[in-house]
Amino acid sequence: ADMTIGFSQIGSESGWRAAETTVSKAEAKKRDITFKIADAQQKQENQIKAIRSFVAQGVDAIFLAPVVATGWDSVLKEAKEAKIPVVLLDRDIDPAGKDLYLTAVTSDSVHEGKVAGEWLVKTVAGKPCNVVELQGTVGASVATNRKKGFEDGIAGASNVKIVRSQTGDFTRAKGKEVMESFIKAEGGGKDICAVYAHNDDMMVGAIQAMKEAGLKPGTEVLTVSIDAVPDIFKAMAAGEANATVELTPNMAGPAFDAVIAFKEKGTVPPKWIQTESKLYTQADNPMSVYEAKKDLGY
Amino acid sequence: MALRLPRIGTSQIVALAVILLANWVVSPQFFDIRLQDGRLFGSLIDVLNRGAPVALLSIGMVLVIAMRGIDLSVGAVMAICGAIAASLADSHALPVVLAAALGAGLACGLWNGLLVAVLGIQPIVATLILMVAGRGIAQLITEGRIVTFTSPDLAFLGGGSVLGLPTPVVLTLGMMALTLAIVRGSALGLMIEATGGNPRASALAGIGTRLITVAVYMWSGLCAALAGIVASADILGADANNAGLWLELDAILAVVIGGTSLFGGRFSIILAVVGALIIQAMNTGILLSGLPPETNLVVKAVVVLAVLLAQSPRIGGHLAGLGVLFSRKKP
Amino acid sequence: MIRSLSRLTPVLATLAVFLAGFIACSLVYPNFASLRVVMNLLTDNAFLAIVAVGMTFVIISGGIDLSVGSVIGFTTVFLALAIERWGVPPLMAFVLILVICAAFGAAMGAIIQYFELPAFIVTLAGMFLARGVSFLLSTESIPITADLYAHLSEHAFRFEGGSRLTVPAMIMIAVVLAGMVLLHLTRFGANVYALGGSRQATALMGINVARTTVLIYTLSSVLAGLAGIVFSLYTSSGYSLSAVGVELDAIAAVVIGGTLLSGGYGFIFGSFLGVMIQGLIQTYISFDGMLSSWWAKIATGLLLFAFIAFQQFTLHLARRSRRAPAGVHP
Amino acid sequence: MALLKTPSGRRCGLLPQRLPRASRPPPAGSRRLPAASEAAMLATSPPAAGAAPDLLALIGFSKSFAGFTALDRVDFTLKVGEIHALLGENGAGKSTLIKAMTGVVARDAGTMRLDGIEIAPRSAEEAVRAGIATVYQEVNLAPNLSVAQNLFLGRQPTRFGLVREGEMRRRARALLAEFGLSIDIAAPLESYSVAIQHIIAIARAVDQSARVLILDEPTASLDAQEVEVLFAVMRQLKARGIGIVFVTHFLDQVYAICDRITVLRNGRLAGSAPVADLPRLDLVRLMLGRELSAATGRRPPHEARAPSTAVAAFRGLGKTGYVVPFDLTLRAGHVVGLAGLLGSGRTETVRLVFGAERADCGAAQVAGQKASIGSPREAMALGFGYCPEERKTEGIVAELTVRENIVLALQARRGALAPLSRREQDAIAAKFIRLLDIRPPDPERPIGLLSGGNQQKALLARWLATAPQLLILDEPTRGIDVGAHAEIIKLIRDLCAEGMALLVVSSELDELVTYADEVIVLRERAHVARLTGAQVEVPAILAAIAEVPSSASPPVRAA
Ligand SMILES: Nc1ncnc2c1ncn2[C@@H]1O[C@H](COP(=O)(O)OP(=O)(O)OP(=O)(O)O)[C@@H](O)[C@H]1O
Ligand SMILES: Nc1ncnc2c1ncn2[C@@H]1O[C@H](COP(=O)(O)OP(=O)(O)OP(=O)(O)O)[C@@H](O)[C@H]1O
Ligand SMILES: [Mg+2]
Ligand SMILES: [Mg+2]
Repeated sequence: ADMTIGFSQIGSESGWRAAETTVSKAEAKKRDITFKIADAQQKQENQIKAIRSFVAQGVDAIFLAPVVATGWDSVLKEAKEAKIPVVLLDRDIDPAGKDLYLTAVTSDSVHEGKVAGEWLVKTVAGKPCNVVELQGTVGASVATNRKKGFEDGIAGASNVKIVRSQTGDFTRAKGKEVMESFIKAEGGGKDICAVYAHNDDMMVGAIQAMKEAGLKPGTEVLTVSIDAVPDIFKAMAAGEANATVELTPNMAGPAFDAVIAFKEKGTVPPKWIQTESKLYTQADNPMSVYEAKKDLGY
Repeated sequence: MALRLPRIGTSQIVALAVILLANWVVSPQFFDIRLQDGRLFGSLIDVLNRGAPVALLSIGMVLVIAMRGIDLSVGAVMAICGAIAASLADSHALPVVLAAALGAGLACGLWNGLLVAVLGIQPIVATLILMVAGRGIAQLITEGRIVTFTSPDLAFLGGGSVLGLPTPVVLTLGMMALTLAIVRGSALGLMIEATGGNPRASALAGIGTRLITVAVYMWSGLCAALAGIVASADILGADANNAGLWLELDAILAVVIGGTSLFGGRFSIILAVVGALIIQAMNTGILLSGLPPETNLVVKAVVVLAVLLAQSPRIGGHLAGLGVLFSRKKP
Repeated sequence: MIRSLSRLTPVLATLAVFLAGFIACSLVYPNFASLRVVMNLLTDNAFLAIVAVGMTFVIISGGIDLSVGSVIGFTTVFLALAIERWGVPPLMAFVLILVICAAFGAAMGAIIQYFELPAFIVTLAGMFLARGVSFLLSTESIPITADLYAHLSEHAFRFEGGSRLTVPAMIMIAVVLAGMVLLHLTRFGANVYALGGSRQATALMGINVARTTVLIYTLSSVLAGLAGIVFSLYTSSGYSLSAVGVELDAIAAVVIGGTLLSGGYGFIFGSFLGVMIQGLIQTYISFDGMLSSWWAKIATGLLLFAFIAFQQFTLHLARRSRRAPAGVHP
Repeated sequence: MALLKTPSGRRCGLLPQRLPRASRPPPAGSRRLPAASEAAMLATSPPAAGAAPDLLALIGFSKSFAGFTALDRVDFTLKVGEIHALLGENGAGKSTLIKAMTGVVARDAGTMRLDGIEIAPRSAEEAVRAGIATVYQEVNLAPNLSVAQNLFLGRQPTRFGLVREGEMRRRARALLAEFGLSIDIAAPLESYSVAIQHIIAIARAVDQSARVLILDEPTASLDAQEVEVLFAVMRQLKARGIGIVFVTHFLDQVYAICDRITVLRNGRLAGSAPVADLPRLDLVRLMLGRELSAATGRRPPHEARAPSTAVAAFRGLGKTGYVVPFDLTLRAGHVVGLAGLLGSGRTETVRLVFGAERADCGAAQVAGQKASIGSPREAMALGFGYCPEERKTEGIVAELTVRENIVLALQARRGALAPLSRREQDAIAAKFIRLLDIRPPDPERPIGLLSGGNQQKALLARWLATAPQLLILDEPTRGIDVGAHAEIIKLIRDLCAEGMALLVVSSELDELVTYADEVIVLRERAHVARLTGAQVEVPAILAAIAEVPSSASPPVRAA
């Protein structure tokens, strides 16, 4: 299709984000779309600026991966006034703005957390289990939601209990540092039954910390995390990680299709195109998933 | 800034001790240390080990600040050098990897130094350029991914141990000793303090202020490179997006807690490192405390203020000694 | 007279650099040279420019204020909670937050003054504190639905082609003008410059240095609070992570605008231009849009370098051409 | 018309020669009486000391700094309409007493009454409000503000809260006109020399003074004409009943204007008496606690000296807009003096010679070899040394110790990689502290804590320590006390005898002629006359300075 689409991307804070960018570009290329990406470096104001400038440039559609749920009304109104359809990727915005965008291609991060929690409850099968939680960045909506979802997931099981919860800022280094102190604080880690991390990167760091402390992640300590980045599959293949919930980096593909259909045929897509939150465990042949994913730009 | 008699650093040491004691209160096993696989293991060791990157940065930063400069780019330089090290680690021998990463750090420092000393750009903006662009360069190297490696040689620099101490701690001590030897063993220390104290007078006294400025920024780049290598080695991969993020502020904080004025002049490398340990001890304490993460920053703010107030000339009685008689004029 | 004019040179150089940059961008992208882009520059950077005005006072006085970004974040969260949850009328909430910010700034100024501590660290602690308190208030982003907000964000002077001079932009322009008056035309402003020139001399001249210092940080925090109000208008919401790192942007803008970080020299208008130059760089990059996120960062750095190098060069030329022939001293 | 740094007569009782000055009426009497008789005359003239009531009374002022006693139970009284000299050697505690009076330094003990009412100002601000205006020793103005702002900072005329810029400038011009100064008052203060900055500081204080005016070494960088103007103003204030405390190292000035003298020695009150009761020799003895060695005599006749080898020779050295190209030859064992008005280009000349400013034309020969001097480092490598005029901004590194300040240049010449051992540093510092009598003799004290005169001595030591072939001194005796003054002049002679070449800028012409073999006179940034041998006499120098300038307005300022 001969069109220009602007994408206000949050930033490049993680491997998953990089993969989303790479995959989106590839998907755009497949469809012959001129794809402009503005990296907001985690700042809402930059995203607003980027959207304004896309409007000023007169693009055909705008993709937005909102860094935060609120505060988009006025800028999206501007886009609407300029008759440019907006598609949300990856995260939803505040309900008040429903009529301001065409559709949202997102996963449900509360659901992701819930899948992880349910897996843990099922796996420990009634045995008492002390969980330590590595949260994402304080205040990030994904972190809040994944925490909430996980708590929902374990709500029914009184044997599963979160004993410690700190932020690891979604990074490997902080994940490792925080896990180190969890191990110290929980009697050398003997009392820890499972680790739940809001993303795989923190889990990879935590696995290292456990190994260095002489613990055996994957067997002595269960792990469950979210995102399904290639490195966690390597760890699963090595028996050091147990489960991850996939967040697909291909949000742009369905979004492109929706926009093209809308522009060319006037088809109004559903308000929410939900992506799958697939659970992977050691039983899912992790090495082959790793091979499949490793070149996606994570 | 008022002139004072030379500082001895008691207040910093006391602050560190108090924070360590507070950690012990929130976490009774804080001082427990055990030997495991020939490596010391315990919260106290964690403080040293996790404090290593900021301590390394502060060793370079203290010299830059003593020269009336500031280096905002260290975090980005860490990311660049860590990325280089990680991407070369599996295909090249360790010396090559180190040479490339450290060389990149020196080059970054050279760029900063030239902007400051030759083009005369104010240090904060001059280094801001690399702070912004540098992270981009690091991401360019890793293409935004986390580049992992398996080379045990490089991994040793992060996770290994020498005589029971984690390698990062040993590297930091080594860098500190080397820097001290160079700076205090030669007249460079005096020249840096003189230039920071009064650049015009120092230039007229025949000190090659430009050359020293460039050298000092390069040293800061080198320290940042080493910190970057350590950080990469630690997580067996280079996370160009997050490595060293905001660490420049921690390094500056460490230097200032260490008693060096942001207006240049007298400096202490050892106290800057103590400053870095104070910050890390506080961070570790927060992690051990089990408080919800929302409170982290409030606790941090309170502790930083308390440490500073303890150092204030008004409160640290004996340090107050001399009043405000003469002060240095700013340029 | 020539000597006094020469103090304006850095600002003139910055202005020249900005205009040159704008023209260059317009040559590359035909859509660039539009009123819309100019108005967007004003609106999008309104909160930054407001903070930069306060920061200019602080930096000219020889200090620095790292807390402003967090104060903005705190302000948005406070406003959202006050208006949405506690039912405070918006205007009342504005007054309340400005008073809180004033107290916060005054406290920082007092600590800096009475305990003789470096501003950098005191305001860094302030930065932690303000951000930390906003986390404690709420880690979620809260939409503000009050009518006033909807009304204010609708309200704007509209021009041809859909460009608008919005309320945030108008507030910003007013703040810049008021800042210029306060800094350049009042006793307080002269005291601020004097403090930056020599703190000790200012004290010896019989100026109440303590009061001036406290006022400066109060002003900076109040303006940060105002910027927070503008930011909340801009996004109609409150969020504890908003405006992270804005302090660095503001400092950079002030310094690019020709103010010396060591104090004593600088102009509000220069800082305004500094903000606009940064905005211009970002607009350019998003117009380009083909840069991957890392190339965008590298390009931002290089453009920043190009602007500063060009500014340095212009200043150099200006100084050279002003040098009088031998024997005729200006 | 030109303002002149006229010869002093300031110290040796020589008659000050006046130069024609169109815009200002010649002061009454073209001759001044010799100091002693003048003092006698003053003593008999009103107001009679003792008759007037006490204006300011200090009792038992003490102050110590970290164990060092700077003031020890000092009493001091100032009467209404009195000009009171506060004298003492460098480091005697004069400035400290003043700062204790105005609350800038918190005193350890002592009470203070103004008009019989006890006051205790805790800051300069409170002192000013109580009616005490002060000019501190180091120029304490904001260098970045305009002259006008500096004059009126904190008390600018305002309307609706806005500073009335025009009104302020008008008043500033009027105020400075009283001091014979007509400069661009919108320009930043730092674009003017210390001398002008000092006048501005004085003008500010005079304009503020309600009851008491304190002047700490106001005349150190002023020339005779300006001193005269200042004295006229002081007399007016005195007539209005204002009490003035006056600190100086120029004894002639004391006898010319003061009513009473208080002498401090080592932080103690050494004595206080009406001028008439304290003849010069007694005064010096009171200050030093000993006799003054007769060092200031005339040097041996010029003819006796054979021309020696040129250490350095400059041909056509100059820089556009800075100094007109000049020739200059400096010989071993010779002293070349530079004389001229304020702003005549003396400092500029020596900065070019030292490479502190890069010349854009001309050639240099050092020790017979062609040399290029593009920076102080290169100049030092060639064996040059330069002790700058502006001690605070270009000389001392305030927070470094005396020892570190002294070894700085020597260390820089050796290079960073050849550090002086601590032992060597201690030896050098000890040697010069002894040689120049730097007080307190503590090498480990931050130099910023020393008194002004002692800082100057330490700077001299910095360059002497490098044993240069050519030493450039810009106003080496500024702010130095009588005793040390003699020592420094003796030192210059000794250095010269040892074969060092010297280039000295000095505003004190009769001091200059005691050691200079050759004097170059500058005017409007050009070298206009060269006096050698028997021509090196004050009248001849004055004549050369006074030669009616070719262009209408002199640099920097016009009267
Ligand atoms: N803040 C301070 N800390 C320590 N010592 C000080 C301080 N201020 C002054 N002194 C010491 O007090 C003594 C008196 O100094 P002061 O400046 O009063 O001398 P002075 O009589 O004014 O000398 P000069 O004629 O050289 O100006 C000096 O020895 C000085 O070193
Ligand atoms: N380009 C300039 N712009 C502003 N001010 C200047 C400039 N050049 C010189 N001045 C000021 O004018 C002053 C007088 O000039 P100069 O140094 O040539 O005089 P001088 O003959 O050395 O007299 P003195 O040292 O007795 O003041 C300088 O000290 C400096 O402060
Ligand atoms: Mg004195
Ligand atoms: Mg001079």
